[in-house]
Amino acid sequence: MEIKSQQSSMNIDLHEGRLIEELKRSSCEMMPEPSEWLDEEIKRNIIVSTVDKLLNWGRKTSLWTETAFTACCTFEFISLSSPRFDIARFGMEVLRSSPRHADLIITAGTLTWKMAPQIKRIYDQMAEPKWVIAMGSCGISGGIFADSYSVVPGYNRILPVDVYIPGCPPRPEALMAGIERLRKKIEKKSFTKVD
Amino acid sequence: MTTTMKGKQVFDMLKGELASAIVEVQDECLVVKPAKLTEVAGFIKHTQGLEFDYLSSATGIDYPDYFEVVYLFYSLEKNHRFTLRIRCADKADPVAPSLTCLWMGADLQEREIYDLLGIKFSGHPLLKRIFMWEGFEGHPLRKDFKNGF
Amino acid sequence: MTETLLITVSARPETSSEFWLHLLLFGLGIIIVLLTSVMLFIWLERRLIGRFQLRPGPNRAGPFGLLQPLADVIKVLTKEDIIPNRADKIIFWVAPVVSLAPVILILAVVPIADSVLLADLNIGVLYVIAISSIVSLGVFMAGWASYNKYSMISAMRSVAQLVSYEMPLILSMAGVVILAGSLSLNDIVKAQSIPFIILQPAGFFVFFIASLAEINRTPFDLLEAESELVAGYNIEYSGMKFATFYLAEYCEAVVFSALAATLFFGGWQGPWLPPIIWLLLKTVLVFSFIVWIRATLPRLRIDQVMNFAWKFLLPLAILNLLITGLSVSLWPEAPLWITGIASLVLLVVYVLFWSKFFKPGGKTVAV
Amino acid sequence: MVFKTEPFILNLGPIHPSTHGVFRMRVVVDGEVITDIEPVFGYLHRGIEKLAENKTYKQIIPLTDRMDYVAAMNNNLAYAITVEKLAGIEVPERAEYIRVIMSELQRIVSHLIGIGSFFNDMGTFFTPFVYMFTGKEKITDLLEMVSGQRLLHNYMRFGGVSGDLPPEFLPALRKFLREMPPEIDMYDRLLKENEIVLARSKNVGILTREMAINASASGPVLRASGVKRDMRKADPYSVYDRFDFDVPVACNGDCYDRYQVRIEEMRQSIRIIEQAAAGIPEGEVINPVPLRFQPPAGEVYGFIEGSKGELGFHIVSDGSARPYRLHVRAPSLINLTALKNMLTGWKVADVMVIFGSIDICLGEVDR
Repeated sequence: MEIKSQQSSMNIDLHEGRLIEELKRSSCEMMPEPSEWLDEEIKRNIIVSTVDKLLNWGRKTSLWTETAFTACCTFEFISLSSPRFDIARFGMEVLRSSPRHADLIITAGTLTWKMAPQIKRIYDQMAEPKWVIAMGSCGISGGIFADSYSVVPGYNRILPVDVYIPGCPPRPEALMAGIERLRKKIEKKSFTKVD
Repeated sequence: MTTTMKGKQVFDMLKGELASAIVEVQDECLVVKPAKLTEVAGFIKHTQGLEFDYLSSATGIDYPDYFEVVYLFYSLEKNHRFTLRIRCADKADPVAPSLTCLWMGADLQEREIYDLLGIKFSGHPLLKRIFMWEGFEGHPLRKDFKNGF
Repeated sequence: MTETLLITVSARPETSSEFWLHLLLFGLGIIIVLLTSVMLFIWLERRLIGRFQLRPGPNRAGPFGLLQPLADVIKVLTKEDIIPNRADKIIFWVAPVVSLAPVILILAVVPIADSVLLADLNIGVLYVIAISSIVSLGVFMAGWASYNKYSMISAMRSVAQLVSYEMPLILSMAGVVILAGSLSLNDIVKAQSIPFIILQPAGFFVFFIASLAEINRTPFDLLEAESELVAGYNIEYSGMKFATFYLAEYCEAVVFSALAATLFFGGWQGPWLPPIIWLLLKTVLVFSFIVWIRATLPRLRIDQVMNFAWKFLLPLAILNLLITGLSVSLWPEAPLWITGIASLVLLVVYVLFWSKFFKPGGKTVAV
Repeated sequence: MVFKTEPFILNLGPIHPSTHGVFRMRVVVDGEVITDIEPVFGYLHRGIEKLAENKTYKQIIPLTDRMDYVAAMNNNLAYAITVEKLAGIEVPERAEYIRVIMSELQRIVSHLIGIGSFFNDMGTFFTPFVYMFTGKEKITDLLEMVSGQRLLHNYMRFGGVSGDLPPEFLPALRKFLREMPPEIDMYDRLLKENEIVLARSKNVGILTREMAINASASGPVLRASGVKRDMRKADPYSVYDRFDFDVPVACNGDCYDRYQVRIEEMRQSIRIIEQAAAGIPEGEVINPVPLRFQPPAGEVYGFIEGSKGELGFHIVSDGSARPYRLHVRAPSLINLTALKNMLTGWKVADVMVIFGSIDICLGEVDR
């Protein structure tokens, strides 16, 4: 009847520890940004078809955010969804807690190594197409915690980040500008052509 | 206004064997032998006139020669505070008694000290790492731990 | 023009070929109209909730943000479709269909004008009850097949909730059936010279609450309990299958609003405007009320939900049925308002009595 | 027939909509009833205490901001008070008043967010949360006016505050003081008599007086259990002894009481701000410390009554420009000690409510 919780939880902890160490070893390099952002020059030459336009319009208009918030920046994101800044106007008030339903992961806050496998798992569980916004200094480079023993220096060690928003924490206006940049980026993507 | 109990005052109330458990009487605190901590703490918790029923905080400090654990007690009734210290001279394998049998509030704080400083608390119900993951090498708050990724 | 077409198509079919044509066109019509209007209702809900939360709601996609649901649909349909490795694949596939199809089927017996309906079943109410409980089966299949603990809990809750709330739902509908003297929804609408909400306030009360539980809306949205079960039964669904669930959920809300309008608000009846507009308006009214509740109330706990069904709703439904039955059988020529007043008095006394009895009150904070 | 059930481990978090950040609970459930729970910490452990050992005293102020990120001013104040105690720095009168105003404003913010997310956890669809956030934004404006930052203010300095109040601050504060009390009453009215809120929070998650003291709970959690202890009264720091305010105490120690204590504390904070704004003297706002600030060697424990409880800093100085050891007595962490005792025996849905009513901030729990 009784699960031997202490013993089994120790096993879970050990397993988790191994995962963390593994991820820590494998993520010494920064991940490059997704390619279509880099070679903008090439993209400009592709004629975007009507189907692309429609798809991209749908995708950029309904960005559902995954509630994977870690630290301080969360409150600036919530401020953005509160009536004063009101992200709902752009159809983004839908916060999905299940990664399967989400399109966008806003990494609001410091990422620690203990948290990193979880965030990576959430990102892996999200259905394509998906985007990542690194919000705040901690999300970009670790911020003032960069030289700490337990902090991941930037989300780009484990996730391919699309848009970076500086600030500690960024103001809601800055976040909105970042989201606007992401929407522009989505517009440029072509789905009908494979390169 | 919370008054701070003087170390001398409390020392005078300790009798016999307990008095011999005291290593040093400082102005506002008593330094106790690690082995006798639970007895002294139990004494100041239950004795009339002291009644330190609230364990506010427990802090571990890594000094060059020894580890020190500082306990801060309050008495909600009498509104005074007092500090107890223990010193673990064995820097390789520091062990201290756990206060969880007297105060539940010591639970997480002792786990924190164990995780970050590596002081083992004998008698703690679930002594394992709290902030760092299992398999993390070293104890971050020790002075010989090198910070950084 | 639409109206005439509808009437030609739906006038009681005599020959076999007419019957098939009617079935095909009307069935197609229902599906198209329902699925598109559900998008409108999604928009309405988001705008209304926005208003309740002191903000405009989605307003950038298209005029007044009307195209917002369309954007959602485009996006969701083109998303990757994930099937978890350890899921029960066949059931995982079938579940969304099982939960969407019955919802659409319910509309077959809801009249949109006098005798304009897909099938004028003489057991209409029975049909609605039978079909609507299949939806929970779909939810259970989804929750069970997903191989996820949250969805599993959600599935268990769904069945418990279904079993409990089916009872008061049926009993509250029985009151309407007694008054109308028919099980056919068309006849029920025609019997409402006075809307039944006036004659059956207690019945409507029970029906509305029980249908809130049936369609899993706040305060009974335990299946999707965002703050506990993350996303409930559809946690592992993505892409088109998730869209089907999402659609099914809203279709259910719309269909039950239409049902409430039909059973208690006089359906398509109304002066001046065409009947379908009246039905739509009444549906929107009920739906808005559901949205209002969603924007305001917290969620109940599972045991409280059960207690509420068995200890509060069921006795009330039975009492209401008793009063209605007695008034109809003992004093058939009595004016109808007597039933209405009796039902109202019952509702008020009952609610007051129980709220006194169940008061979880206590001391306030002393300064 | 006897049903055999099997317990299973349900993992809540670290990313879960209602764990207020990245907290993880391993819950052993039997059906829906919780038989065992093990909290897992450390998903936001940023090593602030270690980082502080390599920074000068002044450089640590921004680090303290990021501990309890909804109450940055309070953290600043606690740290500044501790260092002032260590180095024996006098604080000008005006700065003390400004500190009190800021600290109390921040307490209101923290409580608003705490209450808002408490109702979110209970299952309301963001509406109370959004209302609380409109109130919070007003205070954010005020704090931004003096510090230039919206969330992490970094305003307090050793010997005072970083800058004087701008001339438009006091009129804006008075306007806020006029607007806020009716708003607090509105929140209270909105939710105090809601039957579902009562049913979900009354007598749920009781923390007895003995347990609260034994588990070193502090702040509203302790006061809701019937212990009248507030560091502002028990051991007044800054200029709190000049103000007239009450310490709200409740007796049951359930979730509802914790919520009510917070509401009442907001009213008391308004009272304190009113008195402080009326009595604020003219003069210097900072008693500058030398650029190369080296406090004398020694050990000091400084504390304030933070919004979550007794927030203490334990600093060991070896006479250099950097602290030898800095330890934070984090009320959020210590309030969680009794979590297991509070949760065992309740249902999955209650986990969120009880956990939400403790109102922790993960930045402070893990530091």
